[in-house]
Amino acid sequence: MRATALRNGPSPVPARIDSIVEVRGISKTYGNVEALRGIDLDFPRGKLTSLLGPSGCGKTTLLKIIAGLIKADGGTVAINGKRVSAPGPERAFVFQDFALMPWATVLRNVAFGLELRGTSRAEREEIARRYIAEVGLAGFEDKYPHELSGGMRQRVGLARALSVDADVLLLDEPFSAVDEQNRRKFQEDLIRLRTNRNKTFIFVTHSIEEAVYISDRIVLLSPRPGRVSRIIEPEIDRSGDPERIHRDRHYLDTVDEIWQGLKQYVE
Amino acid sequence: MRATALRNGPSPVPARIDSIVEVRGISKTYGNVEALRGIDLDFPRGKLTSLLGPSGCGKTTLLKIIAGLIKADGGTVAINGKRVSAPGPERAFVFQDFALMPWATVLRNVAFGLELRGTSRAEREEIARRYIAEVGLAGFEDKYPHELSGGMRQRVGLARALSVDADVLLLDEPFSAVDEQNRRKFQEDLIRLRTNRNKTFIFVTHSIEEAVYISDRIVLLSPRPGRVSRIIEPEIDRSGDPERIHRDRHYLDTVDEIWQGLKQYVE
Amino acid sequence: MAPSIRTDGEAAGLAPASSRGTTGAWWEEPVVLRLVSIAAFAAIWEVAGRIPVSFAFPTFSDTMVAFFELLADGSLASAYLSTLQPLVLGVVLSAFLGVGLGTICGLWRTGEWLLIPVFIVLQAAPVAAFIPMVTFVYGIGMTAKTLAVIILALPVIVLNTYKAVRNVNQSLLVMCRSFLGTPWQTVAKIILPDASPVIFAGLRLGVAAGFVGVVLAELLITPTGIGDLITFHRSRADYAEMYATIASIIALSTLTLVFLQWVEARVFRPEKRGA
Amino acid sequence: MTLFGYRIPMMASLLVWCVMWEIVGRLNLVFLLPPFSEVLAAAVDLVQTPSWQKATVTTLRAFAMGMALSIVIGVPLGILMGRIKIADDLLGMWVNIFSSAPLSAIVPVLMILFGFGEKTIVAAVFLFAIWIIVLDTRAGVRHISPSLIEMARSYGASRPALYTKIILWAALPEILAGIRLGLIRGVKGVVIGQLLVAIVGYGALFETFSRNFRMAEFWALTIILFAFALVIAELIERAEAKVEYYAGARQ
Amino acid sequence: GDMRIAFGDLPGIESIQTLAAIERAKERGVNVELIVLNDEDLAAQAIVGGQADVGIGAPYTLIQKAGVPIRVFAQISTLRFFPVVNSEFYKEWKDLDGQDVAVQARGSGTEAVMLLMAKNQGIKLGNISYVPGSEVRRNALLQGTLKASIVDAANRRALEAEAPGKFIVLPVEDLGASDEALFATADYLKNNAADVDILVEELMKTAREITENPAVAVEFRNKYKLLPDLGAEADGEITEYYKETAAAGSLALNGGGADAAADDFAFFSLAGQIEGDPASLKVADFWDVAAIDRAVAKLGKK
Ligand SMILES: Nc1ncnc2c1ncn2[C@@H]1O[C@H](COP(=O)(O)OP(=O)(O)OP(=O)(O)O)[C@@H](O)[C@H]1O
Ligand SMILES: Nc1ncnc2c1ncn2[C@@H]1O[C@H](COP(=O)(O)OP(=O)(O)OP(=O)(O)O)[C@@H](O)[C@H]1O
Ligand SMILES: [Mg+2]
Ligand SMILES: [Mg+2]
Repeated sequence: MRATALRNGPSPVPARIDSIVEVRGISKTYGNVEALRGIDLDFPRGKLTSLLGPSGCGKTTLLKIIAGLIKADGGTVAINGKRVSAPGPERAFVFQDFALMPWATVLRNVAFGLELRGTSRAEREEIARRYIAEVGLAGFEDKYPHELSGGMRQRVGLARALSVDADVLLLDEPFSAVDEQNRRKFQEDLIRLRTNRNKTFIFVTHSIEEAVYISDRIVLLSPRPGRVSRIIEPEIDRSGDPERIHRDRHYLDTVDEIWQGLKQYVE
Repeated sequence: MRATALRNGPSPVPARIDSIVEVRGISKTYGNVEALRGIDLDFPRGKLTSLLGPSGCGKTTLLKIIAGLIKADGGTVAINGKRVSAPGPERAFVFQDFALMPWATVLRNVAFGLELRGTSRAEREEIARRYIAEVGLAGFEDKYPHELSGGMRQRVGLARALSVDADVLLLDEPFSAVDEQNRRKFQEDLIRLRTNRNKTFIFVTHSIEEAVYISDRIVLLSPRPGRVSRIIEPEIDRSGDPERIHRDRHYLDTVDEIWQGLKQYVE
Repeated sequence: MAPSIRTDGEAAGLAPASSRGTTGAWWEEPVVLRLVSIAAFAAIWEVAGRIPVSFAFPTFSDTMVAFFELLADGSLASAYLSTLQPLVLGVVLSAFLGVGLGTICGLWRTGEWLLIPVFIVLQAAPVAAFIPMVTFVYGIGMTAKTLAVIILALPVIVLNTYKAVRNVNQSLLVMCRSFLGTPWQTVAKIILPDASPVIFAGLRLGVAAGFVGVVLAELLITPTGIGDLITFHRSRADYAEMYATIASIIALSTLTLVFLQWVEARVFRPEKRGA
Repeated sequence: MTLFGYRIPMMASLLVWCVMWEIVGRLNLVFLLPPFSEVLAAAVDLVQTPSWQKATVTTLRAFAMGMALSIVIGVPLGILMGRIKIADDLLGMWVNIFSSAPLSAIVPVLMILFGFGEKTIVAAVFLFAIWIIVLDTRAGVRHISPSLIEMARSYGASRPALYTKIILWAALPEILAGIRLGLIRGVKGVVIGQLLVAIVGYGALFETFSRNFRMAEFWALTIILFAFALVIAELIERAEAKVEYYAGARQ
Repeated sequence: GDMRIAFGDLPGIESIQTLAAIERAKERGVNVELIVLNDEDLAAQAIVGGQADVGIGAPYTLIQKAGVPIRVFAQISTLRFFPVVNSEFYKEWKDLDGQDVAVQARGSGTEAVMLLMAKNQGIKLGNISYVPGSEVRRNALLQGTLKASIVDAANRRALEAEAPGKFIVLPVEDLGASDEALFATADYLKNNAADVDILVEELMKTAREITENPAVAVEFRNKYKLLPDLGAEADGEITEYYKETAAAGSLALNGGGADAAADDFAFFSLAGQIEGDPASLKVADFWDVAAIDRAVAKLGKK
């Protein structure tokens, strides 16, 4: 009867699905806080995977380990089959607090990843303009971050991540500082964006609805120490009008089910 | 076919419903920003009314005028038929940023309204303890605000507002600084609280779902200058399990309809 | 304890004139209020001088007359020529040295550990007691006075720069790393731009401290410029001239600081950086 | 800084500097710098002399009176400026000017107004210390979250209750920071006052020691004074940390 | 009664005589409060402003300029200063033409001596810097940061001891002008004659005792615990200093008076610190000799 595929335990045989990111036995302890314990996960290419779990369960930690921004205590991360332990060009991060340089224009902020790689000014600005337009900010190239709303700032962060043409986009609660109504709009845009480009998204969120609404795959983490407690693949048809999704039976069932599971951890 | 009652234009004949708060012709201009223009509204006793509208449309301003914290440029506010223009004991405010005194314990914070009224220490602490328990914070009386999570802090704010036993509770985006999962729990608690006590709630929110989920009545404000653009009364049965509401057809229809109307204002 | 280092004068910025709405009574206009405030000050001074509080306390009007006379006969100009040399030299040296040292201490833990406490001590301690000693080593010339300026200006600049570099926005650092920034790129493209408003504020405080240093040097080492004008007129019992000189150095330092603050507000637009 | 896995407190590096001082002193490189050990010995002797004790009493008394005055006047003034716009507009300019002006230039003027005794020194301490206290208090009052004040108003707080139950407490961290900075400036004020006008207390000792090349005593006195300034700043900082602990929720 | 005495500089070994006299005046019931100020000007200003009663210095300029009547009422000592030059650079007065020198303070006796000598030698000095404290100038000379300056006897001896042959003391004609004198407002002198008399008598007595036997200076120091912060090593210096001073006769045995005033007029007008022809200046405008007359009458003239 249930339309979602639920799996427990070890990840599936790698050969079966094409995984771009493979996480094996990752664990991490901060001082005496064990944040993650033995995480094994595969992230399929071209899909959007959400990490969901109660506050403090290690979602950000896991995402940053994948990004190479935090060293794990044990375990490995492989991208396209190659082990990595530092940031690399095949991954790009979108930050919860946007991490925009307040002294730089939108254009320079978006082009910053390319600037660091030494791309020539003309070229990088051309690329940046393209992505600025793609996230719907055409005309705002010469504005400064403080002149933008939260939602627009996060679009700048997204454009910056897109402009370096990484295969994997890592997003840490990108909408948490964006107001409700803008957030909803942004989610719709993200769904569209993902179907149009063959990028892999790894997405951290607190919102069950959001996760179910936009994800191909949801990884539920258990509270400290973070372990994979369940993997859910909401089989929702996202091809049509994104607004229909909110009334989809499978959507509602999945949201409910996850909520029942997480409710116990809420204070 | 539609199960919601939609009304436009002037408020209904006052005699028909028992209005505890009556707002007549309120307008407010800040410098050269016209925030509100000619607001006429009635808030029925014992109901939860939400104010919903795009950012900057004057929701907070209206709520604070009702609270007596801001003077209107024109128009009147009457509570229980009596004109008011300053804060009074029949209204209590719950703040978006909680407005807790960081140097005081939970107990003193909750008892603060009574402390200002000169209630004796023993008595006010007894009352405060009762409400602390009611919002689910029993055992946290001697903690300081910074030792609590956002959701818990807002519960303290709510307990403080309840403890002065006001008829009308005014809540300005009380959940915006509370994380998703806690927020959801909190909404359920609020629905329960409202059915158990005969309080009138006026609630400002950005979230359409939240408004539809918990409100008896939703007032939609148009963007600057804020005017009443529509009043919606979602006829949703909240008697049973609150989780059922999320799948209620009427609920989903109302959310969609409001979203279609507000979408145009989102950047 | 490192990142919590607070420096003297962090709140001592001259508050920028707040912008307000267009409407408002005349007495709400900041310019009017400022003039009223100045007039009140001058009036109190004038009255106190006329009572008189002391024979050595001239009236405001006498002081102003004396000021213009000093200006006209060129003695004020030549005094400032002499006073400003060590000040400018000292401040410029402190600026380069201070920003350099502060940046190093902010980036390099051992440097921080070794140097920052020294500057904290220097900043908190009453180094005025120390200035006469400078004379023993460096005599009474430019060197000694420049050194006095540096002793006072350097700690503020170092500590502000250090604080700015240490407290640089962490998420920007992480961002730069995630986009494969090299350490040099991180310093040049993130740390220094992000720290620059606080560094500049530190330089402004350094200039204020430099003025204190040069005044102390004039009064405690040898009076050559404005210190000489002060002592000369005091020995001649020309108190109006003495007061005019004192007022002029305070006014000059205030104007310099206001100007620097204006530059700061223009260049760094502090109200908009919070973004 | 960590060394072999142990955290070494930052101020410990001052010990390294003391050792270097000792070495330089022993090598007799700079005649102004006797070995640190000699300075310490001199400090021990110094504190037993009646003239040091007298100077300390004189200096401390002037300092305490000046500080008490600047706190008693500065904090209410800061609150006034933080709350009342017209007071802020009228006084703000002067507070700003005096907080960063080279006040040493005014010190000789104080004498004319206050005579030579303790009063001038007290006035110097006051003049050095008060402005930062006013500025920080004002900043503290300004930074109080408006919702905290609205909260008090909405629960019917009277004006005195608003000030005593909310404003004073909410601004307390900044007030304490202002007092701490004020204390440091006050120490500078007392020394400058004693050096520039009336040569009494520590000023007299400094002059005597430096003019007569009693370097060990000079440095001993310097160290005592520096230590005093740092210790009181540290004590206030402790109090601040405590207050900030309660204010931890200030986002 | 009460008497507030303002010193214009930190007391040093040259102040033993005055300090001893003050202690003895205290013993005789004058309640003296010592105020030590940073500058001679401040001391003079304090007298004019009424913040102190008796000042020490030679405030001729101020007496002429200030509207308040101030009178010198007793000389303590006459000027004994020694222009010193670094022998590497200068040998005699002529070499100082156009060169920079450092003196105590603007309007001080040291400046007057230098200006007077320059005038007598027909040279013009370059920049004059003001460096308070003979000890400071001595040290700056030793360090080489000053090449020409003027110091008191004690520091001249120190220079000779620490760097024999390095410095040359330039010849100075006998000046006889006041180095330090006591002054007060005319009103004060009139209203507090008894206290003033005691002070003047004690001053004369100490001057006479020290001139007779310079060793008593150290005895004074020990008896009254004067200058405790200088340590025991200062005793030798004190003895030497007063031996020389006594030999030179620069302590005023009779409190100065009209003769001293005439010398001062000549000196300070030559030095450009008072205006007008010395001959036409009236002693009564600057001096009040009543107290010394009474003291000399009581103690006898020496
Ligand atoms: N730098 C650090 N030092 C010490 N502990 C840390 C650090 N970063 C995270 N932690 C702890 O590790 C645990 C996991 O943190 P993490 O930020 O990954 O959780 P999260 O799931 O992202 O939480 P949230 O939902 O609140 O963002 C938390 O208990 C946190 O307190
Ligand atoms: N104190 C003020 N001074 C000047 N303008 C103000 C002030 N307060 C609010 N405004 C302006 O009035 C308008 C209405 O503000 P208000 O805060 O009531 O809106 P809101 O609907 O609560 O917005 P939000 O959804 O962002 O909370 C906004 O355009 C705002 O910029
Ligand atoms: Mg996180
Ligand atoms: Mg609002």
